Formats: sequence, structure tokens, C-alpha cells
Amino acid sequence: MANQEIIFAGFGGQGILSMGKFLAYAGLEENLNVSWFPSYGPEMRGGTSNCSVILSDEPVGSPLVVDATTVVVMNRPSLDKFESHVVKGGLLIIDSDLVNREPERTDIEIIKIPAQKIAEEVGSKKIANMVLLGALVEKTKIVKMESLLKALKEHGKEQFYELNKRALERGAEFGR
Amino acid sequence: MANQEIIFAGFGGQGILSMGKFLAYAGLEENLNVSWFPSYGPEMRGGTSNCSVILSDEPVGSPLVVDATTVVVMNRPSLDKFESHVVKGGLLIIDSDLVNREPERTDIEIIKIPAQKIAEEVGSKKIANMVLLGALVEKTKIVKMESLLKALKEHGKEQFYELNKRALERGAEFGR
Amino acid sequence: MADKVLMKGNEAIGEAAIHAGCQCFFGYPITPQTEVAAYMSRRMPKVGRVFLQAESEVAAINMVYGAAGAGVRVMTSSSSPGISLKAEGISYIAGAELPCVIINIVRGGPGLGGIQPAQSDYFQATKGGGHGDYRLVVFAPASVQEMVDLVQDAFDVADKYRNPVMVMGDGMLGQMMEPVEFKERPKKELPEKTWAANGLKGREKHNIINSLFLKPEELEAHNNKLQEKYREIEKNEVRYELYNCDEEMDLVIVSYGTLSRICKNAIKMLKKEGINVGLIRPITLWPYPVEAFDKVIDKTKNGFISVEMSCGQMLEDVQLAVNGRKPVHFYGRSGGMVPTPAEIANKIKGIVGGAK
Amino acid sequence: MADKVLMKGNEAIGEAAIHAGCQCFFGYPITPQTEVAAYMSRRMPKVGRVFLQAESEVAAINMVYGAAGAGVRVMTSSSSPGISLKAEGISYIAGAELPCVIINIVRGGPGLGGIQPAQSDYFQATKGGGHGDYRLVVFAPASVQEMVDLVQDAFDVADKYRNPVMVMGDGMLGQMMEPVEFKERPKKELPEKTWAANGLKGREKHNIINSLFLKPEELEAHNNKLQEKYREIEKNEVRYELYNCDEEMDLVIVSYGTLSRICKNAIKMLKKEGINVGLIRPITLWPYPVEAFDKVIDKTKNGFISVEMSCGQMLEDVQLAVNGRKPVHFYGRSGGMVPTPAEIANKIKGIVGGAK
Amino acid sequence: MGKVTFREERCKGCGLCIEVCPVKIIEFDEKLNTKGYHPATVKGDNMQKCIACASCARICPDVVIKVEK
Amino acid sequence: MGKVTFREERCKGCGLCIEVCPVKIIEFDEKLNTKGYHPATVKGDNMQKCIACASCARICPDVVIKVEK
Amino acid sequence: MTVVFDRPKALLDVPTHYCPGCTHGVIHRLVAEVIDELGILDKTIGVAPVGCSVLAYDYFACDMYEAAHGRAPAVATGIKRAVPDSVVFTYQGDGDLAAIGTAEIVHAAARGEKITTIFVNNAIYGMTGGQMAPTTLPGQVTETSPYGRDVKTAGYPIRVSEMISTLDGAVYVERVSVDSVPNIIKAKKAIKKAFEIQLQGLGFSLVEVLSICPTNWGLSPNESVKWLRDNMIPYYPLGVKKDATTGEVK
Amino acid sequence: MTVVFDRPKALLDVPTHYCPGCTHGVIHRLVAEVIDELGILDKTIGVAPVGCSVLAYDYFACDMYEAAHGRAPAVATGIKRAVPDSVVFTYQGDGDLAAIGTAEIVHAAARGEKITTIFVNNAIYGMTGGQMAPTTLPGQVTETSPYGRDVKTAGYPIRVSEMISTLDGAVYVERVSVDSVPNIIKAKKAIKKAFEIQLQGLGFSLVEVLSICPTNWGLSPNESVKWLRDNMIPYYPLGVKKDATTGEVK
Ligand SMILES: Cc1ncc(C[n+]2csc(CCOP(=O)(O)OP(=O)(O)O)c2C)c(N)n1
Ligand SMILES: Cc1ncc(C[n+]2csc(CCOP(=O)(O)OP(=O)(O)O)c2C)c(N)n1
Ligand code: SF4
Ligand code: SF4
Ligand code: SF4
Ligand code: SF4
Ligand code: SF4
Ligand code: SF4
Ligand SMILES: [Mg+2]
Ligand SMILES: [Mg+2]
Repeated sequence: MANQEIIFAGFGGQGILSMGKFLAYAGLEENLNVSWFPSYGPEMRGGTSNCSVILSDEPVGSPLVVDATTVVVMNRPSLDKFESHVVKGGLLIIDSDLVNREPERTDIEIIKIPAQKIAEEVGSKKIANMVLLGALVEKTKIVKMESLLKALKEHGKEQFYELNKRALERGAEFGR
Repeated sequence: MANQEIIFAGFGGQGILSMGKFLAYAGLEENLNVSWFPSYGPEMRGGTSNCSVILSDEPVGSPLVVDATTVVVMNRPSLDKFESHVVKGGLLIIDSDLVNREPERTDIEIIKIPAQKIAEEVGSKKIANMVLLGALVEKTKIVKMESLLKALKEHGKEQFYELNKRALERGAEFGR
Repeated sequence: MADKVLMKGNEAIGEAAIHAGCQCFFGYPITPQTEVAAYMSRRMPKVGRVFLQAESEVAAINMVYGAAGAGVRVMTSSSSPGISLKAEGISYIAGAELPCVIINIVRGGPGLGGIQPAQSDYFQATKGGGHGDYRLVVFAPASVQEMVDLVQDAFDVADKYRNPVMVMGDGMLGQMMEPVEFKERPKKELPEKTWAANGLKGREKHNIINSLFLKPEELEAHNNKLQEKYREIEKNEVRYELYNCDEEMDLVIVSYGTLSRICKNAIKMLKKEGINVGLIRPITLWPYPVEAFDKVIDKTKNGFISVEMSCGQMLEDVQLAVNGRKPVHFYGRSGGMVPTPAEIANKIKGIVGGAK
Repeated sequence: MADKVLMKGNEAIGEAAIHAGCQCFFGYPITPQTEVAAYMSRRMPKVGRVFLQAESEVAAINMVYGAAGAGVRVMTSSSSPGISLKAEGISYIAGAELPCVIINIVRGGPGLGGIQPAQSDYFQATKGGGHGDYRLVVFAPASVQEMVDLVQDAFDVADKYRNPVMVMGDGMLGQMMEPVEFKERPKKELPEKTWAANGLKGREKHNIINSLFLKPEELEAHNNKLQEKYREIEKNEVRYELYNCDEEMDLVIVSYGTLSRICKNAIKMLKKEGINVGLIRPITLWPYPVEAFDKVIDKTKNGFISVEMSCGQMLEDVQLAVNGRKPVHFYGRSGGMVPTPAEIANKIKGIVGGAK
Repeated sequence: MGKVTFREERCKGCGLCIEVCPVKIIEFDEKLNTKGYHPATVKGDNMQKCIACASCARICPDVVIKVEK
Repeated sequence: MGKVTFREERCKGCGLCIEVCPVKIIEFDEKLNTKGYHPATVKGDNMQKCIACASCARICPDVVIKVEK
Repeated sequence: MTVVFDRPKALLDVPTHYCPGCTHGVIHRLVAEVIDELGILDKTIGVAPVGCSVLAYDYFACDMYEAAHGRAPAVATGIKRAVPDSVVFTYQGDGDLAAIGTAEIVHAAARGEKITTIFVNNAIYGMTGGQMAPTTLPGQVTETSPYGRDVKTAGYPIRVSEMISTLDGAVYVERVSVDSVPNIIKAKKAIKKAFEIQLQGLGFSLVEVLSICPTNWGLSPNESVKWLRDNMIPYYPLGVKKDATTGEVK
Repeated sequence: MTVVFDRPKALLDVPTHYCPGCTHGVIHRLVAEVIDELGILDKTIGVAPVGCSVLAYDYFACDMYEAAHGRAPAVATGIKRAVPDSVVFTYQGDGDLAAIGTAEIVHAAARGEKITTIFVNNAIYGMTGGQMAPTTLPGQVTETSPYGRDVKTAGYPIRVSEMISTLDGAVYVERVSVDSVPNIIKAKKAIKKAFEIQLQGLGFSLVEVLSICPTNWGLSPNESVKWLRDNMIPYYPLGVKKDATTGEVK
């Protein structure tokens, strides 16, 4: 049974919402049931941002993920807030360039990626989100990388496609 | 069992509402259950005016009188509208100076009073309403004349008391 | 009866509020309750209090919010369409837990409808016309005297629970005159309004009048607190009258307000024909007097009939109270049509099968 | 699935309305439904139609009254406090029998409350937040796809009965993205709008859009006509889903909207523990799917549980539908708290007594 | 020379026309119309004085008056 | 000569103070504060140039700055 | 003989419910005359308010709406947006427009909504029996200002035309009166101009008409027109307040 | 060393939720400074609106209310009437005051209500994410005017201060800006004067403050103050619009 309930979290402007959207599109591509749900409200303003993404064989219940199979965090407050939300045996992906503390959980799998550095190597810090997403997809196999690339091609900006693709690939290495 | 359900009706400005009020006060004086209920709404404006007054031994139900034991009319439209509302054997009092047709009902008692003329004789056309009220009280005996006079004294304008009293008395003659 | 005066329902509302210590009145004219405002405009300045005609019902209810938050007794009055406009404000007042009294002298609806008496705002009053989980205490007097008493009680109940109280009458009750007496009332022990935002005056922490709780946990906690309060009110504040309910009955009428008086007359008529009918008269529409039904349920042969000047709104509360234990019937008129006792009696004869 | 697109609930509402031929949109921003207006502001001018941001919710609903009276398809959208402000206007629209679609993306209340998902406007939607005897048809979609379908149906139902239709979702449904498909829809036969006041253009008698009937007899006749229409709608337009209701059940959940999806997950969890629970999902909140209860009532051991994101509002309709035949339980969260499947399952275990 | 015609049953006896007529020829009739008002009228020869200025008609709130010349 | 003190943890790094300082001595710190912003600061000897005009403090929306002289 | 004056066609041949002497009737007729003269009956849609003129929908021959109290400008906006080639007017009293409906009229004007508003200022709430209006004069006794409007507690009357003239979307704003025949003639001209502005698609137009309420003023109709002249006109000066077609703002 | 500038006491020592650079913060501080300087903290009651400044009740040290969207002037009226010796101010955004709350502000002003309104005009609905406000400039792109505000369909911006100045009950009306230090100093003076008018019991006072919304304008704070200067001030000229204490109306 394919089922991933994911929380992406970080600062506004880091591409948190769009990494979730691309993953949802990839799931749609593979005929999974998908949902994407952003945090909303005043706390968004300038502050943190997060979204819940579900990809599943089964119909999606609540689009709001509370018990996440995977959590991706791109800043310290998000780690503080969401570390406890990972289910036992679940996955936590951390941008280690931005998060300056170690996670406390020992009952989950943790992948730390210097995503800023890698993204900069690829071409722009702005695509650090794609590095993390690459790792997630590779690790969870929730969708095929081709599906994700197709989603990027169809719903992302043309001119960033190649860059994004490379970022995903670099990230995928961490998911193996 | 004392019970009178009365409709007073005429043009605005004829003192329709206040004749009802004085009667209600007289009823209160005699410890009867009383209610007074005016027609309200845009039809009042410049046009006709009417009120329902109930005096009874029993608690008052609806203050809106539909089946009237007595109807007092001071213009033609009111006769047209309320003649049918008098209960069988009930009483209809008409200001014959203002109503230019004969009533049609034959199953009720009818008192016709040239109230304008009499009022003018007493002192002012404005107290034609008191003439009619005098007849009503005399005829129905629903309250004692003293109670009505007391109500007039307590709730009416001082300077009109004597005039009103005479108008009542003149009207009472028609109720004998 | 020397101490009784004849008073119009609408004016009696005003005088009762003044007796109850109402400090501010904010209103907007609408038939058939305009006399409330007119009366207050005459009397309030005379007693050194505040009458203000607002620019709208929306403004009026928000002025009430302001004055209530400052800890004074305050009232507003309107009729059906005007009450609809107050829906948001009422929800705020309930949310911020402010005590105030709201009068609705109901007229026929929906829309501009008509101006004659009706009871078709029952749902709006009892199920919360505004958004969110809140409740108004709703009093439904049947006479001008009871109006006077309940308006005064309304201020006490509002203060006791920090909750808005609505007093609902129909156009008849507002317009009619009946004898009333302003009785000596025992002073109630009521909590001090330490929460009122009326200037620090040396107080350490500022008071805040507010219904916003951005964190869902906090908003839920607030709602739970409100619900607890509502359960408390349900326990303490239910009021009703049972009329002719002592013996076995062919049917029990459920009816409130002026209409209940007409029902009593119908009951008298039926009695003469050998049909024994009781009456449950809810005085509080919320909390609804469910216990009254439990008291009579075993004594009624043909169950209950909800008699309304609306198209079957209280009917649902009757059904909820009866909960399938007995049949529930309905008779209603609408749009300002006032049923006669004969009409009601006839309907009942149809149900119980004529005279015995 | 090539023809499916991922869409935010709020945007899907807009696109669905455009598909349904919505000619005018009048709105006012409020979280969590602001994207409806934003979407319409982008799209409507592109398709040669009208988007207008009104100065308030009150103005918006009255603009709807104007456009609906002129015979065009029109929609407005808001969230809880904004819907309260529309109460008078909605009552007018219902009274004048104008077809239109009203969206409520519910947030926590009362008052300013919060902005997170809630279902606490159930009473307001189903029992008429405004004054007078009127009813809205209320659709409660559970997914973005169903939102798209029901918004389009809403326009048809509104036109068919000359009645406002509300589509009610919670903040989750407005904000989430899900795949949607805009299906080819068969053309409906709908009555011509000969009543529309859009200029005589040679017509003999002027058309009047109105809800005023000064004579009680006429207002009552009008109300009777409305009530007949409501009975007709109750006969024709009830919609619901039965889920896992074929066999004997330990309990039946009643739940609507996004929350019903969470309940389905709870049902799956319980199944694993040997507890069989069914679900009635009302799709129309009014008319309420009473018949669904009749279908399952003999198959449920422990009766029903109303699961809500409110403090027990639909509960009353559940009780009315069950009418004492079986026990009725309740589980609710409020203020923007969304229950988890586990929480619901736990509550149910408490009722049915753990695994069998 | 003008002619004014009063639609008597529509007249509410407000008297506005009487006041504005420059030649002061309009007066109240003694008789009541069916609405109970003394309707405005121009009696007998007075009509000769009418200058058809239509002032009466213009101020009449109830469109009672038709003016010809 | 003036002295400005920044309540660093309150600074949102908006840069308004930097722009209005007539002697251009305010700059962003390299380090992030706990809120994730680079806070405004006056480094080293630059403080000597401060004329205590309080412009920075007046335009600061977050009352970060205290000015003394 | 030729007809000098007769009933306009746009006014249905039915008696009105207005009180004797009430100039609502005059204003109705003027609007109807303008509709006739412009030949726009077929495409005109009127919006009646809540107020004494609530039943205007029974009197005008064009298609009509009855709007909620104060909301006529919003209703008119909905109509005009739905049927852009129609001519839409609202007919509103001072309680309706200047109290509860303040936001709606200001915003219809600010939007430059292509509608025409006939604003009947009689310094009182007529329909509900004579309460204080936003336009009630200082010291004026009404049902809810029984001791005379006290500006210290009840505030000052609003000069609606002047206020609306500050808005860029308002193209034509004039205050007129129907207290005398010359003023009635001017009033009609203003109403005609206001409709023409709309026909030309220029924006929002409003004509404020000072009107009498003998019933609630407690005066005879002839006393009332005098009271209007002596008391209202000084406070509410007549004339064009704004004419964007000439660039005039007064 | 002497303190030249420090936090006013009437502003609680808590961080605000405003975006970086948002001048709501500046305006809050100015109000607090004035409260301090006038020594009226003990009797001041503030009314927060619905808008970005909804949480102002957590920031001011005086007693506070949170009012329904647009209704702050009505709430303030209720407070002031109930507690006549208090000093009551409303703090409102342009959506709150100039859209949904139009009627309430006009009537509070017309009544000469003895309250002070701080009106923060940032030409946008900040709180809900950047929709068009009644004060959004022609051509300005917002969430709900994605192609730029088209005055033909969305109408013209309202100059609130000019409109309010037409009302007799409005005693003091001034438009200021917080885009620069000199303007901030002027803004404070205006706010102080407005409070003083209230303390003297003279009537209604309003200060319109042009403010920035970097987040929804999509500009940096420093770009924003420039945009305000170059675009808003020309449309919304600064200065005293009305001062009835000197008889000045501009
Ligand atoms: C929401 C609402 N509030 C109040 C009323 C009651 N009401 C009817 S007419 C009216 C005032 C009318 O005054 P105005 O607009 O000046 O018109 P006039 O009668 O003077 O011509 C009021 C307050 C109503 N029908 N609806
Ligand atoms: C009745 C109601 N309608 C709409 C909203 C949603 N809402 C919240 S804030 C806001 C606009 C705020 O804009 P503005 O007043 O300009 O303040 P700013 O955020 O720009 O400071 C709106 C429309 C609401 N809370 N209540
Ligand atoms: S037309 Fe002129 S002169 Fe003739 S009756 Fe009328 S007002 Fe008098
Ligand atoms: S003006 Fe018209 S209604 Fe008045 S008296 Fe003359 S004719 Fe009659
Ligand atoms: S006080 Fe003046 S000189 Fe000193 S840092 Fe601030 S702005 Fe610069
Ligand atoms: S103005 Fe204030 S918040 Fe902005 S950078 Fe300077 S110190 Fe920081
Ligand atoms: S009450 Fe006044 S405004 Fe209304 S119809 Fe009578 S005179 Fe005219
Ligand atoms: S959204 Fe705009 S107005 Fe609101 S806090 Fe941010 S910058 Fe300020
Ligand atoms: Mg008026
Ligand atoms: Mg703003």
C-alpha cells in the first residue's frame, strides 16, 4: 500500500508550498489519491510556512497531516514544531545548512542534507527545496522520479526545469 | 360575566384611540381585565384608524378583537369594514352625521347618534367621540359612569373634563 | 388597583429597562417596536442616562458591544429585519461574553415581509442567527406585565452569566396596552464586573474585550467554556407555565407569547365541549423547557400540538423534547395572521376526534 | 489522468461557477475564502463577465439581489462573520424568491473567532440565520471535486426553485488542493425567467422584485406558497451518501463535509479491530436526509453518533431523524480543531464497548 | 384662456394647488369625495380667469389636474 | 555625541533605520537573531559619529532602538 | 384645445398611499415625466427603498425592485452590472440613504456606478412615524428628539450632496426643492440631467430633493412648504454641487 | 547620558506580529507616546479594528476592545457614552474604515462623537493578503485588481479626510504620513492635537496616516516608503483638512 503523509515546513519564500505542489502533481500523474493543504492565516505573514501533502492508494481523509510519515524541515522553528509529528519509524529530512540543532528523536530515520550548499553548487540557493524533495522521493519511492520530472515540466517554470532537475538528482543521492 | 370586546373605528384625528383608552382605564378602575390594541402600520397614515378594547372578568386572550360585542364607527369606510364583525345580538353604534348609509345587519342592535351635532352643541365637534362613548357605557353597563369619569379626570386633560363629561351624558341618553 | 398603570408593551419595555438600571439605550426605528426608542428618547435624558438613535441596527448592536464591555447595563431593540442585521454583532457579544438585553418585537417575514405580529424569528433567536456555537437566553413574555418582569430579569440573567439575553414578543405585545405594575424587586447578588474595560484607573493589567482566539486550541477552550456556561443556564434558568395540565388530557398545546393566551381561550371553549386540553407555555425559548414535557407526557392521550404564528419552527424543539414518545401535531398561521380560539379549537377537535 | 487538474477548493469554486454560466460575482475578502474573489477577479473579466468587490458583505448580498432579480446567474462568497452580515439580504432573497448561489467557507466562531476550519454555522445555514420562515438549500461537499460538481448543481437547483442555494465547506476544503475534473454536464431543462425585472423591452406589465406584502392575508398566502415549495424540495432534492452501511453495524456515524472523510478513516481503523461502523454523510444539510436514517436504523446496534466540528448543531437534526428510535451520541471539536481518525475511533470504542 | 379638469376622486384636499394658483380661482368643494376629502375645484365663471399656467398641476402631488388651453 | 542601543532580538531587519540615519552608521549584522533576521547594528567606532538625532528610533516600527546622549 | 399638462405615462394610473400634500407624489411625477421625455421606459429599472416610498414599485410603469432598507444603491449596482444597457435609478429617503444606507451610497458614488439616485430629503423618518433623521435640523422636534434635536448628543445634520461631491466617481450632484412651482421646474431639469449623465455613461448622478412631510411635521401642506423654505433651504442650500461634465465643484 | 528616545509606557513591551518594516508599528508608538505625554493612560480606552492591527489590543497598555470589522466607531461611541470621562480612540485600517465601516465613521463624525480616530491608509487590505481597498490607487495591482485598479469598473479611491471634513461634527481632520522622520514628527503632532480636541470635549477628530505595506505591495520597506511618497501623497495630499477650532476647512 502506497501511502505517504508529508509535512513540508520552513520560512516563507523557501518554496515550501511549491515543493509540496510538485509532489502532489507527481502523485496525480501516477493516479494516486493526492491532497495538498497549506497552513493559512496571519502566522504566514513573514513567518513560517508549511503544507501537508498526502499521496495514497486509498481516498484521502483529512488533508491536514498530524502523524506524518515524512517531515521535511528547512529551518529551526519548523524542526522544533514538527519533529514530534513524525510517526515511529518515519522519516525526517533536514536542511542541515539552516537547522542548527540535532534532532532528538531516535525512533525515526533522519536524513541531513546541506541543501543550501548543494543548491548553490547546482546554481541557486533558491532550489534547495528541490534538493530535499529529491531525497524524499528517492527514499520513500512514493512516486517515480520521472513522474516528478513530468510534474516539474508541466507545472513549473520552463527556464528552471534543468536546474531543478539537477537539484533533484543531487538530492536523490542522499536518499539512497 | 362581564365581557365586552369592542372595536372603535373612524378617521385619524377623531379621537378613536383615546376613547378606547379611557374605556380601558375605566375598566382597570373596576378591577376588570383590560386590553387596548390599536391598528398600526402605514394604513394609519392620514387614513382610517381603529382600536380593539377588551374588558372582561376573565383574563384577556388575543387583544385583537375579531368578533366584537360592540362596534363604534365614526365614518363610512369603518362601517363597511366592521359591520360584519359584530357578533349576533351585538351592538353597533354609529355617528350618523358622518356615515351616509344605513347598516345592513338586522340581527344586531343599532344605535345611531348625530354625534357631531350634539358635540357641537356641547361645545366642540372634537368631542363627538365622547358622545358615542357615553352611549356605549350606558347601553352595555360594562363599567359604571363614575369609573369612566374618574378615568377622564385622571388621564384626560384637565381643561376638557367638564366638556367631556357633558358629552358623555348627552351620549348616554341614546344608550337608555 | 391604584398602583397599576395602562401601558403599551413597547413603552413598558422602556420603563422596565429604566427600572432595571439600564444606563444606555441604542436603537433604530422599525415598526412595530418604534415606540421603545421613542419612549427612551423621552425618558432617558430625564433620568440622566443615555439615549442614542444609531445610524443603523448594525451600529446600534456595536454600540451595545461598546457600552456592555464598559460594564454598564445596556439595551437595544428592533424587529425582525433589524435583528438579522445584528447577527454578526450578537455573535461578537456572545463570543466576548458581554451582558446585554436585546428586544425583538417580531413582525412577519421573510424579507421586508409585513409589519403585523408573527413568531417567525424563533429559529433565529434560539438556534443562533449569527455564526458560531453560541446561545442567547430567550424570554418570551405573554403579557405586558410579564414583559415588564422579564425585561428586568433579563438584565440580571445577562449579568449573572455574562451572556446576551433576548426578550422576544410579537407585534401585538409591543402595540397593546395592558395594566402593569412595577413591583419592588429584591436586590440580586451579582458578580462584580472586574472584566469591564472602562479605563485602568489604577488597575495593573489592562482589560480586553475580545472574541478573537487565533490558536485553535484556545478557541476550542473558549468554546468549551461557553458550552459549560450554557449547560449551567439550562440547569438554572428554564421557565415555563403549565396550564390545565393536572388531569388526563386529550392533547397538550405548546404555545408561547401572546398566542398562548389565545390558546387558553381555545382550551376554555373545548372544555365546554368536554375536551380536556392542557398547555405548556415555554417562557424561556432557550433554554427550552424539556422537563415540562416529561411532567405531562404520561397524561396526554393524543400527544402534543405546537401552535405557532410561524410555519413550524418551535415544532422542532417540541419534537426534540417529546423524542418520539408521543405524536406531535402542528398548527400554524403566518404573515401576521393571528389565529382565533375557535380556529385552534377546531384543529384540535380534528385531532382528538370531536367531543367525548 | 490527463483531464484532471490540481486545484485549490476556493479556486475550484470560482471555476465551477464560471462553467455554470455565472454572470456576476460580488464578494468581499475574508479568510479562509479570499481566493474565491481573487480567482474571480482574474477570470471573470477574461470571459467578459462581472467581478465586483463590494464595499461590504451587506452590499455584496444586495448586489446579488439586484443581479438575480434581473435574471442572471450570480454568486457571492464569504465566511462565517460575513455570512452573518448577509442574513437580512438572504432573507430578502428567499422572500423575493430569487435564485442565487452563496458560498460559506466556515471558520471558527463565535465573533471574530478564528480562521481555522469549523462547521459551527450549521444552525445558521439550515435553520435560517435571517428572520422569517424561509429555507436555503444547503450543499455540503466533502472534496474539491464534489465542490465543483455541487456548485454547478447549485445554480440549477436555484433556478429550478427560484431559491437561494448555499454551498458550505470548511476552511480545509477552501484551502486544500485536490485533483478535479470539469465534467461535461447534460443541459438541464429549466423554467424561463419571465419574472425577471430587466427592463420592459416591450413587455406589457412591469415585473416587480419584492418581498413586501402589507396585508397579512397576502403575506400568509406567500408564506404558504414558499412552504409548498420547500416540501417539493424536500421530496426531490435530498442527497446523501451511505458508507459501509450494508451489514449489521455497531454504530452509525453521521458526519458531513471534509470531516466525513476523516470519519471514513476512523471506520477503517475500527474495522481492523472488528468494530463495524457505518456512515451517513448528508450532502444536503437542508433538506436533511431523514430517509437515510430509516434505511439503516434497524441495522445499528448502538444507534448513531453525530460527529461535528461544532458543539452539537447537526445533532438536533440527527435526533429529529432518529426520533427516539435509537440512542444518539455526539462527538465534536470546535474552534478550528480537526479531529483525527484515532480520536473518533476511540470515542466510538467507548460507546460500543471496545473490540468484539 | 385655459381649462383645468380635476380628477376629483383622486384629490386629497391638500390645498397646495389653491395656494399656488396665481389667479386664485381654485377652492375646496363643499362636498366630500369617496375618500372623505373636500376636493379642489374651480367654480363657475372662475374658469374664465385661468391662464393655463399649469402651476396647480405641477404642484399637485396626486396628478389630479389636467390643464388645457 | 550620541549612543544608540539596539534591542537585537526585536529587530526585524527592515532596514528603515539604515536609510534614515544622516551619518549612515547603521548596518545589518552578519549574524541572525533568534527570529531569523539580520539585525541592525552600529559597529565599533561608528558610534562616535552618532549625533543622537533619533531618526533611526523614530522610524523603527519595532521600538528596537534607544537613543541617548 | 391643446393639453398643457397631463399625467406622464411612466406613472401608472393608480392612486398613491401618500398623505395629503406629500411631495413624494410630485417627485414621482417628475421622474416619470423625465422617463417619458427621454423615451426610456422600456429599459428603465427603478429601485424603491424602505420608507414612505416603499410602494413606489406599484406606481412606476417600468420594471421595479423593492430593496432592503438603505441598500438600494447596492441593488442598483447589481442590476446595472447584470444589464449594462438598462437605465437604473434608486429612489430613497433620508433615513434610507443618509442613515442605514450611508456606506452603499458613498460607494456607489465612489465607484462611479452608472446609476441615478433621487434622494428625497424630508428631514424625518416618515414611514415609521416621524423619528429623527440624519438630516433633521438642529432643534427640530421629532418622535425621537422630543426636546428638539440636540446637536451635542444627537449630532449635526449631514449635507449629503456636499459629502457625495467629494467623491471622484460622482459626476453630477444637485440639490433642488419642490416647495414652489419654479423650484419644481428646476427640480425636473436636474432629474433630467441626472438621467442624461447616466445615458451618456459618464458615472454616478444624484439629485437631492427637499420635500415635505406634513403628517410628521405636524403642519398643513401649505405650512409645510413654507417651513421647508424658511428652515431647510438655509441649511441645505440649493444648486449644483458638482458637475464633472463642466468641471464644476461647489 | 540622558535618554533622547525610548519606548513609551503606553506601549506594552511585547514583540508585535507586524511584518518587517510595517509602519503600523510606528503609528502604534506615536499613539502611545501621545498617551504618555498627555498622562491619560488611566482613562484611555482603545478600539482595535479587524485588519492587520487586530491584535493592537495586545500592544497598548490601556484598556482595549476588539471591534467587528468596520464597527470601531460604533463601539467607541458605546464606550464613550457609557464612560463619558474616558478618552476613547479607534485605530482602523482603510478596508475597515473606508469600506465596510463607511457608515459608522461618517455618523460618528456627524454626531461629533467625542472620540479620536487613527485611520491607517495603506491603500490595501493587508490582513487578508493584499486585496483592493477603497483607497487603492488607480492602476494599482492587488490580489483583486490583478490587472491594475480599473476606475471604470472598480471606481475611484475615496479621500476619506476630505469627505469627513464636510461633516459639521468633525472638529479636527488631518492627513499625515510616516514615510520619513519629518513626517513622523508631524504625524505625532497631529495625533496629539486630535487627542487634545477630545480632551477639550470639542467633538470628533480624525488623523489619516499614510502607511506602507511592504508585504502586499511586494516591495522592500525602503522601496515602500518611496512608493508612498511618489504615489500616495500626490493623490492624498497631506495637511490639515479641517480645524473647527480655527474655523479652517481646506
Ligand atoms: C433594516 C430595517 N430597519 C428599519 C426599518 C424600518 N423603517 C422603515 S422606513 C424607515 C425610515 C424611512 O425614512 P426615510 O428613508 O427618511 O423615508 P421617508 O419615509 O421619510 O420618505 C425605517 C427606519 C426597516 N424596514 N428595515
Ligand atoms: C465581516 C468581516 N468581513 C471581512 C473580514 C475579513 N477581513 C479581515 S481584515 C480585512 C481587511 C483589512 O484591511 P484594512 O482595514 O485596510 O487593514 P490592514 O490590514 O491593511 O491594516 C478583512 C476584509 C472580517 N474579519 N469580517
Ligand atoms: S392653470 Fe394656473 S391659472 Fe389655471 S387653475 Fe391652474 S394655477 Fe390657476
Ligand atoms: S394639489 Fe391636488 S390633491 Fe392637493 S388639493 Fe389640489 S388637486 Fe387636490
Ligand atoms: S540617532 Fe541619528 S545619527 Fe545616531 S544612529 Fe540614529 S539616526 Fe544615526
Ligand atoms: S528600523 Fe528597527 S526593525 Fe528595522 S532594521 Fe532598524 S532596528 Fe531593525
Ligand atoms: S408620512 Fe410624511 S413622507 Fe410619508 S407619506 Fe405622509 S407626508 Fe409623505
Ligand atoms: S501585511 Fe502589510 S499592513 Fe499587514 S503587517 Fe504586513 S506589511 Fe503591515
Ligand atoms: Mg425621510
Ligand atoms: Mg489597509
